[in-house]
Amino acid sequence: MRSEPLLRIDGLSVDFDGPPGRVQVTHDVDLHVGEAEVVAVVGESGSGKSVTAMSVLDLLPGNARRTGSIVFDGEDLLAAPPGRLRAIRGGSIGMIFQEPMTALNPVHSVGAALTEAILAHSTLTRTEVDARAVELLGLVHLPDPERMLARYPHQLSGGQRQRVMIAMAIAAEPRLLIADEPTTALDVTVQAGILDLLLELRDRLGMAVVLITHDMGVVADVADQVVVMQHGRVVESQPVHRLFESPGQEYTRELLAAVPGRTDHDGVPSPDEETELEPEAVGAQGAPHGPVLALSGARVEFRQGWRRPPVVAVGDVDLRVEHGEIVGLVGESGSGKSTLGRVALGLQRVRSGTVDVMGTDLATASRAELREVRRTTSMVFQDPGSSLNPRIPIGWSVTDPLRWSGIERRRSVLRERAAELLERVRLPGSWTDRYPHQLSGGQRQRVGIARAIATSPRFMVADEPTSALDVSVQASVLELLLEIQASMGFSCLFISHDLAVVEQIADRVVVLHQGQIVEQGATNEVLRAPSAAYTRRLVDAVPVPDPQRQRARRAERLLLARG
Amino acid sequence: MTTTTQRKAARIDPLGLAATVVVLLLVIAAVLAPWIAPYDPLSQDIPNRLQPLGADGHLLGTDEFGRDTLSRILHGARAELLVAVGATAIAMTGGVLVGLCGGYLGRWAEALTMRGTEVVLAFPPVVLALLFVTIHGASSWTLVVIMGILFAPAFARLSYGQTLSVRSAEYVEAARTFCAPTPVILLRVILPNISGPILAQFPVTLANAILLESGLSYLGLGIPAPQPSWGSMVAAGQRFMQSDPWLLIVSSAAVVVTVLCFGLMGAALRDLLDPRRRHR
Amino acid sequence: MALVFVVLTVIFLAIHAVPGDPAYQLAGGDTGTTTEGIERIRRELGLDRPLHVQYGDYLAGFLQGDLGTSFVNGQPVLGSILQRLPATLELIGWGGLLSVGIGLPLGALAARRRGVDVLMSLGTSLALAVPVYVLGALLVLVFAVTLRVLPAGGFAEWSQPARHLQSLLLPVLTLSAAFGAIVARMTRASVAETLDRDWVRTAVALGVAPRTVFRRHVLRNSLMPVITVVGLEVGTFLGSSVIIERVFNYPGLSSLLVDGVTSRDYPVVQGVVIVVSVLFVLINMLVEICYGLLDPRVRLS
Amino acid sequence: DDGGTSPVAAEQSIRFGFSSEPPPMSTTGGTASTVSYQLYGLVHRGVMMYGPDGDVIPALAESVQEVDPVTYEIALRPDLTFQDGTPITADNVQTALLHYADPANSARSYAGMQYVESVDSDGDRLATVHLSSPNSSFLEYLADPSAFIAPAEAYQADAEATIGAGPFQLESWDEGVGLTLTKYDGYDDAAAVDLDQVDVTFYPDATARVNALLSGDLDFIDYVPWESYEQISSTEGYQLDGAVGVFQSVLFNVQDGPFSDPLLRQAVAYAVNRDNSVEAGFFGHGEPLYGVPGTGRAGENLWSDDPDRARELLAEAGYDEGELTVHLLSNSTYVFLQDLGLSVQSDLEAVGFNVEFTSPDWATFTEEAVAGNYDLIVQGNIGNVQDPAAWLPVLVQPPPAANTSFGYQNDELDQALADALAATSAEEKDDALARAYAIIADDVPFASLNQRMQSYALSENVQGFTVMPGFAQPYSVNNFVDVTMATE
Ligand SMILES: Nc1ncnc2c1ncn2[C@@H]1O[C@H](COP(=O)(O)OP(=O)(O)OP(=O)(O)O)[C@@H](O)[C@H]1O
Ligand SMILES: Nc1ncnc2c1ncn2[C@@H]1O[C@H](COP(=O)(O)OP(=O)(O)OP(=O)(O)O)[C@@H](O)[C@H]1O
Ligand SMILES: [Mg+2]
Ligand SMILES: [Mg+2]
Repeated sequence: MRSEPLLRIDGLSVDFDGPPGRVQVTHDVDLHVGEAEVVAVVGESGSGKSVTAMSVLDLLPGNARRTGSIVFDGEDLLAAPPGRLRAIRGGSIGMIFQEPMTALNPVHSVGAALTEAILAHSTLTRTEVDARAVELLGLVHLPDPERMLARYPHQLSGGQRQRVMIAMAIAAEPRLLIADEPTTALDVTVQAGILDLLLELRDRLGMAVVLITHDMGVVADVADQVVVMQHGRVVESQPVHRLFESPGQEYTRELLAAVPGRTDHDGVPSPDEETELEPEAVGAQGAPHGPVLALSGARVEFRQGWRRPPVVAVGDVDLRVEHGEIVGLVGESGSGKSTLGRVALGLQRVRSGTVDVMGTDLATASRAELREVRRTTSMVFQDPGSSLNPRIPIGWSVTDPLRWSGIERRRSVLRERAAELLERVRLPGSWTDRYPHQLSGGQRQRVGIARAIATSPRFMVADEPTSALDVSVQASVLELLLEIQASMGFSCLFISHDLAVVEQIADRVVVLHQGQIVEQGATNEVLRAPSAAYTRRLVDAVPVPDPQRQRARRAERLLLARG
Repeated sequence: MTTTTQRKAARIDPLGLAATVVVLLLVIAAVLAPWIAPYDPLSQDIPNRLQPLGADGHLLGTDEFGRDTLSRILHGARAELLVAVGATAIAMTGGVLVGLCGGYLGRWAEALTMRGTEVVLAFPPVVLALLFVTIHGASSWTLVVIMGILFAPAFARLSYGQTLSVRSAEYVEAARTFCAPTPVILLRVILPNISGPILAQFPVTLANAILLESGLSYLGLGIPAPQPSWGSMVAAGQRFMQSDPWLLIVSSAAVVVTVLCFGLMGAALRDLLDPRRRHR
Repeated sequence: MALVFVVLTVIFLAIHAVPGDPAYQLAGGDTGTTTEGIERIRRELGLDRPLHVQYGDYLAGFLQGDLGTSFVNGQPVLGSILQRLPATLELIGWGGLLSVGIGLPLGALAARRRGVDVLMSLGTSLALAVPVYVLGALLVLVFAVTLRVLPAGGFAEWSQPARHLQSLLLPVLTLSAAFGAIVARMTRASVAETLDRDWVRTAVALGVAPRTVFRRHVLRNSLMPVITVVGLEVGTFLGSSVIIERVFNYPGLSSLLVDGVTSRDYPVVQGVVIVVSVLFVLINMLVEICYGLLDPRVRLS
Repeated sequence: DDGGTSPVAAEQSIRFGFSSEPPPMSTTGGTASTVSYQLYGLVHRGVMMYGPDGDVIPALAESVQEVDPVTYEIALRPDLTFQDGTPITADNVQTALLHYADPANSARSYAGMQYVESVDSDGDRLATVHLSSPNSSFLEYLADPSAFIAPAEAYQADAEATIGAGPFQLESWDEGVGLTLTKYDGYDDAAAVDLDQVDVTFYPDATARVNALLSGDLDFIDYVPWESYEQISSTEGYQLDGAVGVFQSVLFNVQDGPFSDPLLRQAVAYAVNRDNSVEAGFFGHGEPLYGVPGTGRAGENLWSDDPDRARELLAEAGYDEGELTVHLLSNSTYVFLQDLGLSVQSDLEAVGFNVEFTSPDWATFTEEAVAGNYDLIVQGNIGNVQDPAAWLPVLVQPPPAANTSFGYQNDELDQALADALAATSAEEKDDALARAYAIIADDVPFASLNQRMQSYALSENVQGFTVMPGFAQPYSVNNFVDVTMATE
């Protein structure tokens, strides 16, 4: 019945020529994508999703080798001449990379980047290009597009960068869009908007989408066909309904089971599946009292050159994190979450207000005092790629904090610790010699987590620590955090856009909107009975990992939006 | 981590390896010069001056005083390694440290380093060298010091500029978050990430140092006269470039090979430091 | 400008500390020179006064734009400098342009092609290690003495455009050899580092033409160290192209400077060094502006 | 008719490469390098001048009469004018000579002019010079190109002497580049001068100068570097024209240190290998010199190359081999001097001296040399007149200079030379000189090494140029009045 698919990957294997010799990372991957079809690729972190996606357009590093066949629209891409390949890249096939932070050239403004993307496959005039750029930014729900055009990547939040990336990929209205985790840095409301956009493009242009994601809710929401990967192989490939109803593989079942809050009611998990640990009880374990973090009237502004008014990223925020408490920080992309997290560790100066961390005011602290505080704090950065030193093996990266804070200096012990830490985040202990660029996105993120827990901190800021993790790994990481909390009584400011994760781990939730706290309170209360309008919208936008129900909800929402 | 070094060795660029071997040979030759040189580098034989290659017993010919060129090249290697390589190494170490501090610490450190280097740079090098040497008298050590001072600013500027663009990188911030002491951030975190251009500057500076030494020797302000140095041999050879080119060719070749090998070594080292390039 | 004062003071002290009495040099320095004569010259030059008085005098003059008069030919130093400056600037300007014009593409190519890389290493080592006086002499020998197609040296005024360009050709070529080699090497190193950044991959994925990718995403991001080096070298060459000037009998600043040192013509040395340092400051400002233009992170921090 | 109008002679112009930029022309100050002589020779004229063969002939003077050994009557030629058109009178001669004779002016020609006691002028063409003591070389001193006669303004403090009475006048001077001279039609002998213009370019670098000549940029250069002799003489269309004149010798610190002992000075005079020194310094283009140059058999063979004798002398002076360390101060600005120094160092070490060698730049060198901070130096010298009795005293008497042995003073020698200068008969003079040479041989105020060839190089288009011999060689450019450019 189905005609020849638009993209047809058969028996694709990829191997890398590394120091230990050639290592094969994917094995005989088959992937077929029909016209106007949305194929979701899910699977374990490190199972070869990104590698497969990048092999289509030959974007792997020079030491990679592809065997098998990749046919796009009847054309063999493995054998395509460079000129032809260039026309297809960005023109017929758009690509969204997993890590938007490093994918943008730091010296080009958003406007320049978009202009380049637009002009790569069209011959518009200057004004047309500008108009198109503004239009694209609007499509990906970036506020104030005209002003965004003049910004540089380092002036954008994670989610904003990701949306710029998406805008670039769809600039030429490709026939196939390969989107590698396109919404990891987006809050659910924006995510919903982006998914709407993709579906709209599909309907309007017949665009096919390969959507790599670990969010089963998203899969349920938009996918027609689902491909499950594990250990570099495709283990299952099914239409979405069938997959959710009767997963054929043990791994798929595990995957679905691990989805937090997969319940029968709505997006927010029910209380009975909540964590079994009682954080408050732990927090009381005779540890020092008083808040670990107390922000009062904290304000952060970014200068924008000489004439334009500064951007107020965080406006006069009061926030407390009590000892032994995990506070979830949620909010729209660009609302100032990361900035707030950086403020909490003294990485970002406040314009006004005080930042009290365990009794030290970071705003006025000396270098030595700051270091003293940092001995017991740590951070998981939002972007795992750029926060790891590219020149040193990950084994060093994870144990460096131990050395630097003087906890452990013996090499042999550190080596052991490195392996141990990697294993705790479900990475092979033998990978200590690997370098960041040899890892998958999720693997890098886990290295970041391993590093953050290495020193057994008393206070941690975790900025989207699980955004790139598949649900099963995510579950174990969350468990790990809770375990640490239980045993050591640590406190955490947990930034996430994934409400289910927040629900699962946080004692309290703070909702940030445009740099202001709009609501805060116990997790249950806020997420179940949101009082602020924004929170309500947020909660409503969470996709449920059930294709039928999610589609019904989507239809309802779109109807509402139109009607 | 145990096998890392073996792997590195296995993947090192063969040219880089060859260059390293040559440099090692050079060092050995310099150290052993008194024993392996066929003649006394100072003994004159004016009737047999400016002999071509291979002329009776002089493998590389003789110079304008009939001194054996091979012996002078070998002995000159000592001066060159001490003065040129030494000064370049000093300049690199000092300059990079200054540049790192200036770029990373900002404010007063920045002002201090940048203004400091400006003062040195604002003087034409020849004049600075001339003044310094005339005041202090010519000797190898004077040269090492003056060239160290002269060449350090280039490294400082370079690493300063590079540090500026790296210092706000997230991995640097991460290091700060994890309590890395400032020296560690500078040397272990930032330095490896800016090493490329610095290593590229090394052979360039080395060549400049040899040439400056040559120029100064020519002006009599270099390594004191009868002592052999490649720079002064090149300068001398140039005078007889047309009638008797061998002295020039041989001494220039020594300089070229040295610069080339240090350059290749630097390139290999740079690739070693950059895992991405190593893994292909 | 504080820099200029530091430079002025240092050079003033240094040149006065250097052995070699200017009066003696002026008097001829050999038989027939009388002690009276030397005393008279010293008095005329004002060298008999205490050092701080001389310094104060010089400073006062400097503040009024007076760099003094040459001991040797009695001409105002500023005039001599201004007369030679255009030639120097032109030499360095063209030399810089040519070096960047050759070095940048060469280095860029070498970063991508192994074969070119090895050749470039060899070629630039040669260019760096062969002193300018050898290269210059060779060029003169070939083009002026043997082929007789170019003048062996000198500097023709702009009023004779053809001759002017001819007279510039060889010196500029010679200057560019070493300078271009430096640019090439730096470009190579810097580009190699930028080549495998993720944003390059992004541009490739967008189907941007390889040349554009290279220009906009690789080269531009690699330019910072290259510009640093160009700025440094131009600054250096301002005062030290003396050998080129000698070989091609090119009337530039450096020979003025070195002659000044040789004959202990204090005002000339001081004047040239000060002018060079002012120029250096200007170049430096340009370089810093370039940093900002190139990298918004530097500009906005 | 036969078209009796001869074709207008083509512009005769010569392009001359100077080995450096001369200092501004001036009547004061002593810097009179070769290039200054050249410029003065072209622009200026004195009472006397060196003629084509190096003889002293009258220049502005029509005749000079030696009334008695201390009185000379100078009769100027009629109708002489300076290049600005003003007439030249005996007053000008008076002003000039008195100026040069004043030590405070530190004029280059002071060495000879110091004997001038007074000058009378008749305000027209006759000047009478009274000397303080007889001086047989006085006319030669008057021929020194720096003893030119210039308008009175040129003798004021700080004045330049750009207006002369010579065959060419200064048209323009482009600082650091070159200068242009054009024929002065009011020159006394203007009709005989063929050149209309002399274009001078300054070429401080010797190789560059030679290349400019060989590439056709220049017609004539001075001071050809010895390493280029072969290249030039083997290039068709070019030739060398030179003379052996300037002599090099080893000088001593006679006041302090080991060389206050004449035995050691003798040791040096015997230790040096003069043939080698000619090779090392001048590529063989020179002559070994074993005594006082320009003196024929009487004074030219005072020493010989005899290392054994040197060793003996060293021992006699009380030193074992390798026991005595001496400091040879050389300079790096003049490579040939440094090369000579190295050659001497090697020779001295061969006979048992230890020689410490330093070679700072010229300015430092001169200061050190004048201060006597050395044991040995190697220097070049030239007599400013031909008569040894007149030029030798400069080298062996104070005041200290960078080209005399530090602290050397020998009353006997001075007496012998004074006797020679004042001698009234040739025999008497020869006797006195022979006495002086004998003293020099034993006392060694300087140990001669060699005389160097000093050459001009010219294209074959330049015709009629001759080099003056011996010590007159630097004045050869006077002969430009006879030069004609061949037109192809
Ligand atoms: N250096 C900067 N200059 C100017 N504006 C900045 C800068 N850094 C951040 N911003 C702006 O500040 C706001 C808050 O950024 P922040 O990174 O804290 O957002 P976020 O809540 O973490 O968003 P996301 O979920 O997308 O990561 C954003 O609008 C961003 O554009
Ligand atoms: N350059 C490389 N060299 C060697 N191995 C690599 C390289 N890039 C990726 N790998 C390995 O290939 C495997 C697949 O990586 P890939 O990025 O496709 O994973 P992924 O499925 O996208 O995972 P994630 O969900 O974490 O992003 C991983 O185990 C990774 O370590
Ligand atoms: Mg991935
Ligand atoms: Mg963020």
